[in-house]
Amino acid sequence: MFRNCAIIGCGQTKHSSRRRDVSVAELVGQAVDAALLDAGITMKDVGCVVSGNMQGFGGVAQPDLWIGDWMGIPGKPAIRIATGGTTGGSVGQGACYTVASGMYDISLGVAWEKHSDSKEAGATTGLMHVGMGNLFHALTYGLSLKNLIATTAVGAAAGVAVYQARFYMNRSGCRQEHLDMVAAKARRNAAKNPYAHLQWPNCQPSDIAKTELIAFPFRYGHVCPASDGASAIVVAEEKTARKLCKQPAWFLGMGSYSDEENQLQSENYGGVGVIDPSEQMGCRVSAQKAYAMAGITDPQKEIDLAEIYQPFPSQELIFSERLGLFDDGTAWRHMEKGETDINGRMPISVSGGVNATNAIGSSALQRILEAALQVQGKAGEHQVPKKVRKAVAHGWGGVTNYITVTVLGNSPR
Amino acid sequence: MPYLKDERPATMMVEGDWQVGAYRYKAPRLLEEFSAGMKEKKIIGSMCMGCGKVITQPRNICGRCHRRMEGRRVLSDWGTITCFVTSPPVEKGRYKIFGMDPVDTGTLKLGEILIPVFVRFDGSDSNINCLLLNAKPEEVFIGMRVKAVWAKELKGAMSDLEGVEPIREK
Amino acid sequence: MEQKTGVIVVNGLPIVQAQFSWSVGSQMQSFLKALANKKFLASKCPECGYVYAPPRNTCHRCYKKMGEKDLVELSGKGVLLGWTVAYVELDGKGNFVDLKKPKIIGALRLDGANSTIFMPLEADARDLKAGMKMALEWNSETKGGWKDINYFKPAR
Amino acid sequence: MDKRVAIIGCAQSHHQYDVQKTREDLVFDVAKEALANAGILREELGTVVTASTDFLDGRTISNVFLSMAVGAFLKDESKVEEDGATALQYALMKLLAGAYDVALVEAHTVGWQFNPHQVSFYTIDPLVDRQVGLLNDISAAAIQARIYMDKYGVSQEDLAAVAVKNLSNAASNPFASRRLPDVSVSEVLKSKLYYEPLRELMISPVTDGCAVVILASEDKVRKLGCCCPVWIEGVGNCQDAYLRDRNLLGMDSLKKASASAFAMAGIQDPFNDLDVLEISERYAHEELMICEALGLAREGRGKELVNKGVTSMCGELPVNPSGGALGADPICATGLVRVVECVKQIRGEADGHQVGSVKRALAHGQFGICAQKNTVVILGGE
Repeated sequence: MFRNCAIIGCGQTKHSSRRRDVSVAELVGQAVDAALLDAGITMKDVGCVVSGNMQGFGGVAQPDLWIGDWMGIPGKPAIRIATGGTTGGSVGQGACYTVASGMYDISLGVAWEKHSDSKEAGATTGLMHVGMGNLFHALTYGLSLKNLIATTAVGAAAGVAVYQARFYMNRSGCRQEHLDMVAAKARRNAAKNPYAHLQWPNCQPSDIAKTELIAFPFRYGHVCPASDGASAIVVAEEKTARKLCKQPAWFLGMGSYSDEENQLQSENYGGVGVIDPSEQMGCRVSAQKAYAMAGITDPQKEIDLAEIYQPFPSQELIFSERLGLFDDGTAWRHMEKGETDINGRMPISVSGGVNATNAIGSSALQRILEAALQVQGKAGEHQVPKKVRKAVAHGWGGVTNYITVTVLGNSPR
Repeated sequence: MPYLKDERPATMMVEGDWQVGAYRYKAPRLLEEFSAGMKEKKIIGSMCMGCGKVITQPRNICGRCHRRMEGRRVLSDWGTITCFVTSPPVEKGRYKIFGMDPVDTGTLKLGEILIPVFVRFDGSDSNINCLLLNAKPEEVFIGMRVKAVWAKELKGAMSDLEGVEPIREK
Repeated sequence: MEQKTGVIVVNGLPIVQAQFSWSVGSQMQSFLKALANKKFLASKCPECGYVYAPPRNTCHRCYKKMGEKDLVELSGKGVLLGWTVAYVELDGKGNFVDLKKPKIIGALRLDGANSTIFMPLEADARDLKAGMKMALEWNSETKGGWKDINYFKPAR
Repeated sequence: MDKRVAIIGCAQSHHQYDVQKTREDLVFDVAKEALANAGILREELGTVVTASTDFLDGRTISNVFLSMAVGAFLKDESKVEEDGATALQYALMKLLAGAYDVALVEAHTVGWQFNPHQVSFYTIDPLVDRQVGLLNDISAAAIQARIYMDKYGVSQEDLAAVAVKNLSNAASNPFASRRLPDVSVSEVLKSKLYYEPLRELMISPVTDGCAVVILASEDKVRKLGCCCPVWIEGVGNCQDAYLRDRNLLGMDSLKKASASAFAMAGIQDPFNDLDVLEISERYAHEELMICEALGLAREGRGKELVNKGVTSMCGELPVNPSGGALGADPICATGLVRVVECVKQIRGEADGHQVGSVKRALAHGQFGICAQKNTVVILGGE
């Protein structure tokens, strides 16, 4: 890349299911404030603002036009990036590109979601709206209601993830109890992260196993919540970063590749050529690109920590393999041995991850932010004991076909 | 850690809506072809003349080759299960769609166990999501051979393909 | 096999709509509640003195925070900056509907405020002039919500 | 800029309302054409940036089912919810950062799906203006027009003259949607009144359309041996405060955006340094305000440019020879269509509306109510 840039400030809000105390604009303002404070700069120093969320969930189109005032946008260049679940990841990378291009010296990346603004639980209409056109189309050609329920409602919140989990379990030999373990780990870790949503100190797999079954293999205890929250990062070029920050988290590599739709549907209810939604070719390619940029040849040895976008526990296992952290089909064995725990060999999602806190638009930015905190050694109670030299942050979205992979390090390339 | 303990009591709310249902869309005639094929118990897929992939329901564009999928193929109505999910017994209020409860409308029976499956019909490179019928949850496995179950009265609609059932030796 | 060309139109189901309820935050809550007492609140930036009507918690110029203590009350009188006579309006479903009686939408700057508000006007459009004094007309019953403000009319 | 980036290929659809194509086909055809225009295959692409919005497209994650159509299978892909010109800027930044060397920028809007003016209502402050329920982009623009006209003594006829110029220019542009060769000022003033003083022909028509531009870094341009690259000499982008706290009389954000673009391109005197301008004027009065903000005329004197014919097709400095946004306005694509038109002018390929030899052109894109966000792109020939 042209010039080095680094994260010098991180800010996030407390996440919970209903942040009724603030309007969405004020929520965003809180995260931005915290990030500026952390970076030790004022709004005047910021050159460019990159922001994003999922507009259908909050019911405001192009919210940056209105909320811009709370992000310090007036009179500044601004870009709004929205790519579904990966929005946050794309925003983080966008903030990096604006600085790396040489156009601006300090950029602010902001992402947020306020699910509770929607009257439906989890903003259902906004979510279903992804395939609404397809659905209306299929209904005119006699899609039976029973089949519709089979395809959409059985999975409910789980959607395609339940099939994806099934594919993964079939090819790797992972069992339902391993999903319980991952979910319990996420809740446990979240208890150490004051900003996280679903906190459950000392949660054990047996606690998760007691929750009701949604559709095998998923239980209610496996599912991510719908949170309100915002996060923001400050990205600066090399000289500024060194001046302002003792230990910046340097951007080493980035990739965000899109695969063919993985969710059985393409535009206008067509089919797709992906048999196995747990294949995730996009993630492999993104990781390749990001590692090549970062000069990483053996991710298993060189990566110290991963923040994975895992709304469902199976995805932590799938994507840790796809990011090259474990061999194909072995992630659950390593997890079983405790290697992905907070004090393990390859700590994964020590913040609790998306499984514990899911403000969709901001979730992927939070992965970058949490990885940066670990690299900077500022994570507090959930800081991993070992030194973090290189960390990878992952984002996942679209109809399970968009991936962002960002590699951060404690020294520039 | 600013703004961590700064939570204040809930404030009031103002309301608004978004008329999602007022949108309209344009679609190609592919699904029309597909459902018309159902009348003759044919499952139609589209084929890319570049890479030879056959996809059903037919789609318009092959992303791999970046070209239109101009070929058409009729697939076998036998196939293989590539993935399945078993639901817990159906309860009231569990699967609400557009505010309607399918148990009340008679679409689903109380206590029924649904087994949605991914089926790869022979000759295609894609899955179709449908229900597995006439089978017990414990006997399903990935790789199971199944055949299509057609409605008694074919209407030329997507509902003509009611689901799939295991192929049993007589 | 015959391939069909052309497109078909897929209409949405009119019953489907997304509904929202936005939390207003504390500054806006004070504003809405004060409407019940026929008070129009604003907030003044402690740094640059910019006055926001309705109030809010962040200044867009100097990025300072404002709180309860920065609330100020305005008189409800203001100056007309510009206006338009609406002959159509949107029906919420994307159609423009012709109005039988045209509406006037005014951009006003309340006395003591720096921001602009956009409110309905009751006046003869031919009499309107930029810079004219306007006054708020409250609804007969005020409950603490946007409906409390009926319209603005030329001040005598 | 240390590195240089050029536009090596571009294409646009025939913009019209209710185009008989699906959204997927619309995008696919234009992307295919642009790749052919650049003379490269999809495999050469490094990154893809698309521009559309969920509310306009009627789908959450509006780009998700289009990734295949635009050619982004296993490519770096992201969507900006902005005008196409801003998407171009984002792609440019990715190239300047050295992460990729070829980028495809796509922007589209299918206005037929849902009234974009209704969508503009959904963009306003939900706690205040949406509750009052009066504003949308046209009514806000009408108030702005009124303030502008009152302050500078601009008449309805002056606005109509802008519409006449652009709509008759559009008649010679086969891609435009509202093409009225012999329209007169009185006809414009007789068209349906929406929000006084804005009438139907002073408001951009709702259009379905798509535009695609392909960018390449300098090394790649040489390697590919492109015959007529058009270089991006400068870009600027700026967003203003929300409507309530903005100076409606001037376009402050455009002034800032153009200042940074001019500085980047080394332009001191835009009137003499530029050969043609393509701007996104959603309403007739905006063309006057934009010309003033760009420094082509003193404040309030924009009408003279039109009345004296300076900005006409064969004037000293043609503005919108393609008809501009009044000719066709596929919201997200409008800014990118302006870029495409500039490229055509520089290449000398603008059939019917070529303005003579063009060395340097300016394309402008806007987004939000009353042009809240502005992007300026300066393009130059070899």
